[in-house]
Amino acid sequence: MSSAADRRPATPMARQILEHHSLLSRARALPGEARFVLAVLTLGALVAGAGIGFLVVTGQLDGRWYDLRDLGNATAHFRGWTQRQGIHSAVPYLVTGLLGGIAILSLVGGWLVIGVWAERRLIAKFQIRQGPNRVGPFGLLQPLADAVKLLQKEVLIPIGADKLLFFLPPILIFIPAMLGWGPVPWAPKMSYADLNVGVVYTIAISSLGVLAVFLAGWSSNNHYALLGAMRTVAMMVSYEIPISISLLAIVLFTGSLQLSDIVAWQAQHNVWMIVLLPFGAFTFLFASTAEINRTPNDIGEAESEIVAGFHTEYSGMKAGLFLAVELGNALLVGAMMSTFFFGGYSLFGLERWIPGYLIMGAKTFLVYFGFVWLRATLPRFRLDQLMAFAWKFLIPLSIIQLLFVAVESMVVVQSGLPGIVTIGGSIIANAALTFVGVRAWANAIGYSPKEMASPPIMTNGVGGLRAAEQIRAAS
Amino acid sequence: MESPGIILAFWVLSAITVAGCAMVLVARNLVHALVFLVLAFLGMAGLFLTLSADFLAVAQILIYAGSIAVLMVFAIMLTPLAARDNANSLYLLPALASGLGMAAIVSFVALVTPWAELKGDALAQNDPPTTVAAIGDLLLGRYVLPFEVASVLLFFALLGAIVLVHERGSRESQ
Amino acid sequence: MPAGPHQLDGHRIAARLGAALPGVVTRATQEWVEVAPERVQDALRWLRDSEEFDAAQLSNLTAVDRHTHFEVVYHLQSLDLNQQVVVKAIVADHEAPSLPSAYPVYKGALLQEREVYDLMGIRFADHPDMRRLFLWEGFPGHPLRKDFLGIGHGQTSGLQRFPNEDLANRDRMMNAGNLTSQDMPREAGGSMASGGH
Amino acid sequence: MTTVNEPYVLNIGPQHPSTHGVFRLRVVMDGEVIRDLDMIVGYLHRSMEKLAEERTYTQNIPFTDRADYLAAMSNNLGVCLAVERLAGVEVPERASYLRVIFAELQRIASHAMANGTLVSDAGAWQTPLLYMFREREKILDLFEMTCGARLTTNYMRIGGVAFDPPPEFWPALQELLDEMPARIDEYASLVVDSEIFLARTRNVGVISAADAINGSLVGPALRGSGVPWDLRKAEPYCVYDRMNFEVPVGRHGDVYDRFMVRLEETRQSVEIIKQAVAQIPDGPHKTDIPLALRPPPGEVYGRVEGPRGELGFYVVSDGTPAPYRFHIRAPSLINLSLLREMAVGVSLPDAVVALGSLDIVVGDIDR
Repeated sequence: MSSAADRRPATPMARQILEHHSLLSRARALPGEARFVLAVLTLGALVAGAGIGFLVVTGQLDGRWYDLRDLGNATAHFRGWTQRQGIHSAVPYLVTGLLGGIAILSLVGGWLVIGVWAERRLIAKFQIRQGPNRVGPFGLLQPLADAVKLLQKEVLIPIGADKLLFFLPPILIFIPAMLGWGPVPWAPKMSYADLNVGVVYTIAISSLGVLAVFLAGWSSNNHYALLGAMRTVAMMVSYEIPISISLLAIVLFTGSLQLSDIVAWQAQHNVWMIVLLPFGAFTFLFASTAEINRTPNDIGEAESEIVAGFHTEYSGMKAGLFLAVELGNALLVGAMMSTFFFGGYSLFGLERWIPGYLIMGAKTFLVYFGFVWLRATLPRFRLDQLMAFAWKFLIPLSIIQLLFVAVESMVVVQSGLPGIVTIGGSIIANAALTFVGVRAWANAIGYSPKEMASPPIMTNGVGGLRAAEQIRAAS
Repeated sequence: MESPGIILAFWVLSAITVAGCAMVLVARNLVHALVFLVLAFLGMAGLFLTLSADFLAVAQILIYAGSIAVLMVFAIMLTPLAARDNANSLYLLPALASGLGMAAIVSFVALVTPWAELKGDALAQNDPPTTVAAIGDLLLGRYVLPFEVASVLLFFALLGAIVLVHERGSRESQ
Repeated sequence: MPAGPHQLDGHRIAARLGAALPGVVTRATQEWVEVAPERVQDALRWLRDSEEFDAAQLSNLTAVDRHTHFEVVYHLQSLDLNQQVVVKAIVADHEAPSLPSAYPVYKGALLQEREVYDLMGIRFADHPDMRRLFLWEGFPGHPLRKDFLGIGHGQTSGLQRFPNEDLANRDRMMNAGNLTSQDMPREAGGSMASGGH
Repeated sequence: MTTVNEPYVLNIGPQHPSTHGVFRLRVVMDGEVIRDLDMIVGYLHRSMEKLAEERTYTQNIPFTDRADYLAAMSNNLGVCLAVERLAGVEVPERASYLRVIFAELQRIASHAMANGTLVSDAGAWQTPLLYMFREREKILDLFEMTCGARLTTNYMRIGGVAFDPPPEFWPALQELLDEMPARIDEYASLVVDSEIFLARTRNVGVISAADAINGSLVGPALRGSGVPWDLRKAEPYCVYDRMNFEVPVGRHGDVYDRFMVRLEETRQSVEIIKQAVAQIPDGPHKTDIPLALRPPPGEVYGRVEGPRGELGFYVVSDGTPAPYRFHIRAPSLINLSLLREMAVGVSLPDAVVALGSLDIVVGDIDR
């Protein structure tokens, strides 16, 4: 893969940067006592892990308050304890509510920090760079340094801006980004608000961000911002439809709008929705990238065209909030994606031993990694291409898929046949739709990428217009 | 089981909604008016929540705060030569009169209608009420005809919009 | 020989051009053909459309200030025949020079003529967009003119004499291998030669 | 039912991510569609042509580095060839080969930059750019090895080149040449096979062959339109007549073709360098010329095929050590002649990509 020349830094400065934070060199630099302590700590951690693992496997933890595979246990025990103590029932509600709120905020905040770092490091790796590696070990403190930097920067307000509305959007856009985490099921009984209308709630919350984006673009009194806002609004409105339809297909299968039910259905049937509904998963992923303004659909803040789109005029922590929300939304979509399509906290029975939230977190980060990958690789669509893709391709095919699923779900629920037959049949039918139908539809609307790519003609001659015509005629 | 918190929330949300609506009337700036309208919509969604109509609340956010507001955004953006500020209204008095009339009618209906309230044991049994299924049953059962009529009406509105746009587009291309 | 490898003889072009458009050619040399300034467009159009010269592309357009007049130089080339034609037009009026634009013949003249206008001050008639290109509107003067920031006492800009150059000893000067940079006295106070170290 | 559209003015630049320098487009837009376009340049104008009239010919070589700072070698070569022809200076053969090697290395570096920024303009988040920078970096290392500078090399001299490459230059060059074809395939698989890139660049910024010739387009922009015009073939300078290479020409004249032409030219450049390395003779690397070179009165238009196309130097001598007139025919500037035709009537993203495909260098435009 990489030759020796690849690894050899070109200049002494590069060499210095590379070697500055090498883990090996740091370990070598440690004194003997520190190395001993480190070894003991590692050993202790291994032993403790093995002990906990034993307790979990033998089922001795089940239902205890310290059974941390599911924080719902702890809450239930706390509620029971307060009841026995005769404390008013409002207190545990308030306490658990507050704790949950703080948990979501800190979780999202922590993830943002990790997400910023991970995105920068990953993209650096994709781009054969080093990435941030100066602040803290492996550059881990870089996001904090960035946040501090943003906080102390001056917040500029353009003279022509609408002061009130210029102030609102960073806050307005932050609220739905936080609210969206409400119904995410982290483990069987572990979600902040397991709404019975969770799917609709998710869509509703995601549609609120549009308004903040529009206000940001409009109030900045800047053409770039306005263009970005209009693009984003048009795109979000278009892409909410395929998202809704693809989620509707899931709802038809599971028969519930509750996110925990959707996960439970996937766990119960041992099938992930991405296998059952590959086209739905693609639609959701693609439309989500449009909703959250990420490559290849980041036309709302297309850097090479409209500078930074709707948040061109924002500076300091306001811009920081926009960036944080963008990243938080990517993580939220990762969580939604893993809930809807990757079986949520379930992992084919392994959730018995591994805490659900760890599985969920791993899946979320995998999807997030996918977003980073896309961002590092793909160019950007044009607005009209994106709109055409939504209206001519995703929406019709989603509706066709919905018709398929309507029939399949009837069969699954009412035929009484074993699941392997009905669900297996559905998988085959949907896969056929995805791989045959998509191609047929693409042909029908006249899309043929292979014909578009054509290498240049190689010639040895020299000439002008006449030679050009000859070459074109000959090829 | 009306806890004081719910009652407090109800009044606060009502105040927000009413204030939002009033500001829509007062605001001289179209976009400001839009923001207050969205605030009123959100307050209304909150009211639905306090009344245990969670599906309705979510639908309110999805349709009104999400889609209708965006539609208005488009309307504002695409209005040619729309200045930032509203002009002085010529119809202040008629508008006030008709608005008060509407408010009177709505209040009258709300007061007179014999609401099918759940009380006592019935309320206790239906906790939490599953509104989604109930709404679905009602829409596709008892009220199927109005529902379908509304769908057809919306469908024709959609067709009409397409026809209008299409005609213009084809004329341009000729 | 300073002429390019595929550059056509000016006399030959002059003969043909003169035959086709009488009175256009005013002078011709080995390297270029000089045309009457008011008929530049005709000459260029004829050269572009002629079978023999097929000067399809305006390769370069620039101007030279000759103190009393301007020379506008057109380097035309035929891609198919792989040959180059050099056309010059003399603009006699040094104070308010003006010339027909080549833009109706060659679209490629658009920015080159603007550049010449900006730096030399030659106005091109029927140019669609005769504005300054590099300098801002209202910049005083046209900097590539020889009299821009004119040097007094009858001198002109341009290095007439290389500083520290031993004019008396021409042989030594042109003797290859004798002149390396070490030979040049560095400490010759503020000379231009030491500027390039 | 009519709608009144309000056109508005958008200032793209002078500082904008896709203008590649201090370059400003004043665009009248109707929604997303460009209705009129005016380019405003000169933010980097240093009046090199005036400065040149006060310097000797050798002192003028560093100016050309700064003109097109992404292709310093090619610019050096162009001015040296022009002045050599004017003064009748003979160049040793080894120097000619070295010039070919360095000019082609510069072409690879410059095309890497051009294609990378084009893909960035199309929205890729810098990845292709940085991949292409990897090889550019190695080429700049080679430059640094040879003449101590990476960007503004000032390497060519009238009568040869400044230095003979050090011994460690040749193995490093060989290593680069060996890995280069695989690297180019890597770019191709990263970018060319991407359907998004195809959708963004196909049938965008189309220029017909006739328009391209009439509009004085040169270089990859001209060849992308299908015209097989390459000065290395048409008017071989240095030792290009001994090299065996092909000229790529595009099929449609769109952005994609210009991109592909550059990519293929990179391959051909590698081939040329391989041949030059195989053929290079021993001998002196420069002829000594007087520092105060006095070419006989006369004029010359010397041109080379730079990475951006025909790079001309129109030099008028009056027999003094300084040129009487020193004009640089800048391909970046003249390629912009057709920008208005390309950009008016298309949407903003297309215009950005079309501008990127012309591969402008603001230093070259303004000089």
